[in-house]
Amino acid sequence: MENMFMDFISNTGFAMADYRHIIMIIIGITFIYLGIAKHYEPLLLIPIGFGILMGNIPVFKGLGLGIYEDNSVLHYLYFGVTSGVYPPLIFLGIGAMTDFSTMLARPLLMLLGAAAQMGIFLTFLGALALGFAPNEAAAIGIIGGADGPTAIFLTAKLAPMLIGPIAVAAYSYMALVPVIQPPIMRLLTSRQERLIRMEEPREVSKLEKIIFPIIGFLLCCFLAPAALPLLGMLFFGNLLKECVVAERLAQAARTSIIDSVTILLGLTVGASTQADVFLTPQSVGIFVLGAASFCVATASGLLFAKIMNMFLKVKINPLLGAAGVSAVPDSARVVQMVGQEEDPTNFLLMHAMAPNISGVIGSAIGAGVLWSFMS
Amino acid sequence: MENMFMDFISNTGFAMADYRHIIMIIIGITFIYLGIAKHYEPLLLIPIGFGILMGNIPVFKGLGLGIYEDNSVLHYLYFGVTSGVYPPLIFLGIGAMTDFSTMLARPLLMLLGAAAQMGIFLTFLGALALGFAPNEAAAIGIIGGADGPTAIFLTAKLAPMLIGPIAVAAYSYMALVPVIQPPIMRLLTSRQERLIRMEEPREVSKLEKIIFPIIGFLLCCFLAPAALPLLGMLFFGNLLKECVVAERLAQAARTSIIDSVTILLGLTVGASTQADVFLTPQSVGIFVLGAASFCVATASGLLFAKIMNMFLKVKINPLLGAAGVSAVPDSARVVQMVGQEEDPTNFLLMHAMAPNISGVIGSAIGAGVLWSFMS
Amino acid sequence: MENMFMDFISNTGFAMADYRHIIMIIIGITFIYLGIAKHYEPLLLIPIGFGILMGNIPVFKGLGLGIYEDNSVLHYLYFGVTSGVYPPLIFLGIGAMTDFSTMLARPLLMLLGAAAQMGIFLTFLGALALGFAPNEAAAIGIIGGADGPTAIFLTAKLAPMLIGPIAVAAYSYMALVPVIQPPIMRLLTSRQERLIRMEEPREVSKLEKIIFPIIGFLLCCFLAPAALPLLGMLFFGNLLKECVVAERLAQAARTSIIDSVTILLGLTVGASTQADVFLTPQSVGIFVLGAASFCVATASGLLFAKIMNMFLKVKINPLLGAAGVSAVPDSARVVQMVGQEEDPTNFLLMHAMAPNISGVIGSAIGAGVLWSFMS
Amino acid sequence: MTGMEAISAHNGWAISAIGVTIVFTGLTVLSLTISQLHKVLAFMERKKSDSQKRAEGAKEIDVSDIIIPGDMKETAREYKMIIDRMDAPFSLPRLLELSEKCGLNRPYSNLNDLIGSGLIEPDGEGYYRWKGPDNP
Amino acid sequence: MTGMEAISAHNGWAISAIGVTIVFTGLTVLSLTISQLHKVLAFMERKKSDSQKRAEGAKEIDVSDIIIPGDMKETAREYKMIIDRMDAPFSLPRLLELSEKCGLNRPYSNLNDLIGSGLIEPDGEGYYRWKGPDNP
Amino acid sequence: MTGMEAISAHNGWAISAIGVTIVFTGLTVLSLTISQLHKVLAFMERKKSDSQKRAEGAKEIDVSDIIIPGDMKETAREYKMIIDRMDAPFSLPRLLELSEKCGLNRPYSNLNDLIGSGLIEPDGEGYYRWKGPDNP
Ligand code: NA
Ligand code: NA
Ligand code: NA
Repeated sequence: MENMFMDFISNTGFAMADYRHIIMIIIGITFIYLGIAKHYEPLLLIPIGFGILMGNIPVFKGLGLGIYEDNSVLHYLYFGVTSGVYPPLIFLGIGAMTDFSTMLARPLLMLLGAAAQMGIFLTFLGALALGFAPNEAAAIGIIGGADGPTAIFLTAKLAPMLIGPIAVAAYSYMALVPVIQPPIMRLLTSRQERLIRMEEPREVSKLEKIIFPIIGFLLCCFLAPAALPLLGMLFFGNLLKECVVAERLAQAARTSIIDSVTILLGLTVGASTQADVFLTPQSVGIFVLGAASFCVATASGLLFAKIMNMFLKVKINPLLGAAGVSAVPDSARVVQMVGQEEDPTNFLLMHAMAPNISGVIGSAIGAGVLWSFMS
Repeated sequence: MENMFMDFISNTGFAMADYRHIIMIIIGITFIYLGIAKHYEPLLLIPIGFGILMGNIPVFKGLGLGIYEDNSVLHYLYFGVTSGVYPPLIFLGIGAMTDFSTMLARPLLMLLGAAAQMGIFLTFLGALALGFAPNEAAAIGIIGGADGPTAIFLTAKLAPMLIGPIAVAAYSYMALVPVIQPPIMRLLTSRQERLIRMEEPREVSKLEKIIFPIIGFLLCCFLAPAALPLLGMLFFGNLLKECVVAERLAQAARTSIIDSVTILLGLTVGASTQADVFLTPQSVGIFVLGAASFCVATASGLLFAKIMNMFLKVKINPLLGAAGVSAVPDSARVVQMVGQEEDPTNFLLMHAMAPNISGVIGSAIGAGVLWSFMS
Repeated sequence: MENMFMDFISNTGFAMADYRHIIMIIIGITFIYLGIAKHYEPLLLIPIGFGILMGNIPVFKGLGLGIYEDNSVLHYLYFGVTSGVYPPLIFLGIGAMTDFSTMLARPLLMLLGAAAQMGIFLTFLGALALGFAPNEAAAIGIIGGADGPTAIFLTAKLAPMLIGPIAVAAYSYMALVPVIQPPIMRLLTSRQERLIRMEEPREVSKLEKIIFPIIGFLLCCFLAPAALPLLGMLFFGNLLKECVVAERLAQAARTSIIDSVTILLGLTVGASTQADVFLTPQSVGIFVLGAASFCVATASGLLFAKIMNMFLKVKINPLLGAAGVSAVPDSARVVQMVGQEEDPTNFLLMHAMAPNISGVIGSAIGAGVLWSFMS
Repeated sequence: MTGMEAISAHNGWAISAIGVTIVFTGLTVLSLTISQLHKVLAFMERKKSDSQKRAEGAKEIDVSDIIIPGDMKETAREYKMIIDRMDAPFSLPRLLELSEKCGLNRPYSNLNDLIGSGLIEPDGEGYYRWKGPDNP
Repeated sequence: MTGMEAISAHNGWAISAIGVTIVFTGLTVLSLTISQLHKVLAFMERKKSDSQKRAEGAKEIDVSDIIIPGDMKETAREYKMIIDRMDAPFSLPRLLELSEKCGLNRPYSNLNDLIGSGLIEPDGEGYYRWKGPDNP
Repeated sequence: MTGMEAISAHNGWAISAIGVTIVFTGLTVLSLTISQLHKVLAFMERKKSDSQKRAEGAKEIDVSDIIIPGDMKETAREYKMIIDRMDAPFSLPRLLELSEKCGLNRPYSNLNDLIGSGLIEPDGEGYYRWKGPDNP
């Protein structure tokens, strides 16, 4: 009996934990703290943070507890991540929640959402240069898309072992958008530019809003078929929302479906950061590249807006370019905030939603392109 | 780089599309149009329509985009169809929404729901005569049941490759019930008959409503065990609804469960109509037989009601027979409409729900019988 | 044709049923009756009861109807039980519904929840003594934990063939808590003891409630890592609830997720009681041991409370010990009821929630320990 | 193979005949059972209330009592517990929200009952007060 | 392999160039399409209403009619059926609850419309009455 | 094999003893931790508010502020945006519906707060008006 007792003791977390578990648990608690106390993307940081705790309780192998063991509960739930099913379901819900009106009213602003995706490809090049394999480099590049589900989807398809670090990097930086973007925005724009006011957008008719998801889907997916799972669901959710007659389906998509999937995705992505696969030199590279890609993406959006202004009669406020990175809706809020620092009566939020949402479409297309080249 | 670019271009939908994709996309848009503009079964036509679009974006093989590729997101979601899991879950929700009171008050009207199932078996014979294999003929026959989940369930079990055409045919005709049924109804009934008024149904006690799903389940499934997955869930859902003490489960069944499954089922069934498996001579046969079966089913219900009237002292309005095809609740509404054409103060809707719902039970039994003979 | 007809008849339930099906159907109806008419755990007894009916319709093998046939709908839904996924999801919802305040206010009462788990281990010994294999004995022991999801989870991992009888035994006795516990409570306590009043608990701050699930999770799972799937989800759900900023996720966990899973778990656990695996001498043993374990657990809680009183200045009401078995919230209500028999102005319910909930944690730890020894 | 030949070869006639028969049998038997069910229930009800009248005098028993979950008293007790934690007078939407959070069943309907029965009363200024006994 | 060498070896430049091009092409084409869409719709609308004016005289047609599900009449009919089963005057929360149970769409919004259009009126004591025709 | 023999053979005694020990240890440690937790929190709170008092004078800080999501201002701004798109005076159920559609958090509770704080006021005829500043 004494033997069995010592055996049991040696299998507890207290006996098996080493410094790496402690580090990861501190990271997990930090995520939870940022989500709760700072309101940084709480719906994602809290599940991911708790998932990090669950994935880093030191457990013995063989019983089926760890997320990488075949018959564990976490493994079954993680299947929605590795199979790529969760991200499209989240896009379905996002589609059913998103109002594309502002974008439809000023389609020109969509180009800012395209420009900010430069971050993806420059990071991809940077990752290649740092010695990452092409599939890994593509997955790392997508961090610059500033769009969690897209990043997880592409990584699941191209480099499943990196899901943990890439998701954590992507969500960390998305949460830190209010910290990362403002200095770049102030640096690259003049006070005059930041003071530019945008015109009231025109009224968008119901019919336009119904037709848009169909046309948008066909155009984008004819051009980049590999964006089908993400954009198909996004536009389908939006059609459900706008057509009114399927309101109960839209309601399901934007409540029970997206909330349930968010819980499971956050938790398992967090748990996939088991210390031994997360605390590697690779992860350091991923975090450095991720930070760079957010900066590049922000700068690209801003600069492209300034270039557009050279050709436009009615100038646009270049701050809107920063919203092109997606990170919906945080980067749009940052635009609003930085704009109001100069002129408290200047409301940019609504206008910033246009590049913000087109940035989502842009990074899904970018992910599709990278995926089709890597397969 | 030029090579890669040409390569990419040749893999876009623009380069790969042929006339068949265009046809299917037009069909998909038509479904969406009918659902939104005409309110024909919008909760089903819109997801199926968009699914047709998603399934007919021309994609290259190998990446895992098409619904028939093993590791695609659509394939995983489609598993609920091929495994037969979605239709029973929809029946669970239908059970939790349906009030069987009118049927319990006038059980005689259930026979009309039986009569209308003749359409199933005559179509089965017709399909055999046209040269379809027996399992395919059975799946085609069930179109005459006018019940989407039942048709999809049986087809998934007997002839999975026909799910696309059969589901599209079934839902098309269900959507067109207001167009198909009225002429037949006017042709086969006299003005006198259409003017018949039904008695107020008796009050049904709570206890009866609670006991009914249990007795109904045991009787039907002892007689036709293969109807178990569908009828079990239907009656279970109804028990949850009627027993009051499990209201929160009934609520889940009739909202989040049925709505989520409807989205996934509609989308994947639509996507299963990939041009190469859908645009075949077989599909033409299926559509012709499907139309015939709806007409036969309607006529059978009407004529059986007239036969019943020969033996009844208090006559029933034979229009009610047309509601026996199921297509809940559209065919009941059609009965109401045609009845009110003759006498605007004659309310048949409530009475028509009895054959309407018993038609659902009838076609599930019919599906069970066909399934057990084909296996 | 005559042959086919006779064939069909011989495959109906009427021809295939024997006395065992009848017994099981009566048991199923009894469960439904107890749930509806007596309000004993209706959310579980009704699905399990109807599941018993569904599992005991006599069906022919080969078509894929029975829950133990590979391709049946019930089998697919049952996978959530055998894989162990459903119970943690239910714990997620319970966590998102439970207010740990009373427990945080009087942590001393948690020891009662520990004491009542003696039932688990004494039953385990009893089952070994009756000749059950160790893994079966462990699964039987957990009935004494009076916690449905925990019992189903452990049984799925250790002795999957016993899921039916063990779940039915566990839920039967949980439903019968208002019948089983009061005599034992009256026997083991004096009138003086039952009259003891508890102090108002102190106010618990929001911050405590947020920190508790994190600390609780780390402590319990470091000590008994095998409790991770259950306790991880329980505490995670509670964190979602308490942190406020993730309210919509907590809402999903406590409505659509838990309700959907409860339906599927109840139904399939019920259906797993197919007569041939349920009506065995083993099951008799399981029921006898289960009853014993509930009595032992109740007695242990009561007696431990009396022992604690020897050392405490401010005495606690020993009736609270009976709430330690879990069976949330029925056993806490029983405490309230028995207490009020002596003094109608004595409100014990809130205080009884503390041992009640800690009993859930206690049995999850116990399950973890047994699991890690049996693997 | 097509036409009548195909139908015969695959037992089409037999299958259809049996199918139609089974569907009709099923719904007919169900129809008959239902048509007798309420008579049986009414008979049992009568018998039960007869025997109870004899046993308990004139006290009437309503079956629906068995089925309706929780009586008003239980409901009142649950809501009183929540109301106690709110300021008085309290706001109805907040009570609804809290009762939903506490997982109480069908808060809309129950609150309506409580208001209908006078246990909760409006204070005339958009807020409400508990008017029932302190320990319902 | 690292640096420029690694990028070239894995076609990094080409992939990035194509990727950026495709993203820009996609959003530009979409942007152009959208900017033309409402003009096309407005044109069609004008043409349609012109031809209809010629056909039906001055009668105006509102496109939104095609899209909004069910007209008020259908809604009124459905709610009337439920109200008929309740006592008069009835309570609004209970009506909401019942209409949700019956699976009616968007009860809040619809009831609001009904009240707005005067079909349902408050009786001044917290309850409501049906004021519309008996068979809407 | 049955009886004591079976128990011994399968290490029953040892497993049970360890099991009971672990369960007790777990809940005891948890119980101790909890009982200290609020003391630690109170101590930290005191220390923090002391240092802040010294730094900022008498200005009081409430921890709960850190936890409650969004302040009233943010809420007011969001609802104002919706109200601006409605007719004035507006109907409360419709506002609720719209705010739910826009995905705002806990509309019931928030609206209640807004009414409570006087930002939204009834117009006396069943409708409501915005009474707050134009740019909250
Ligand atoms: Na982006
Ligand atoms: Na039918
Ligand atoms: Na327990």
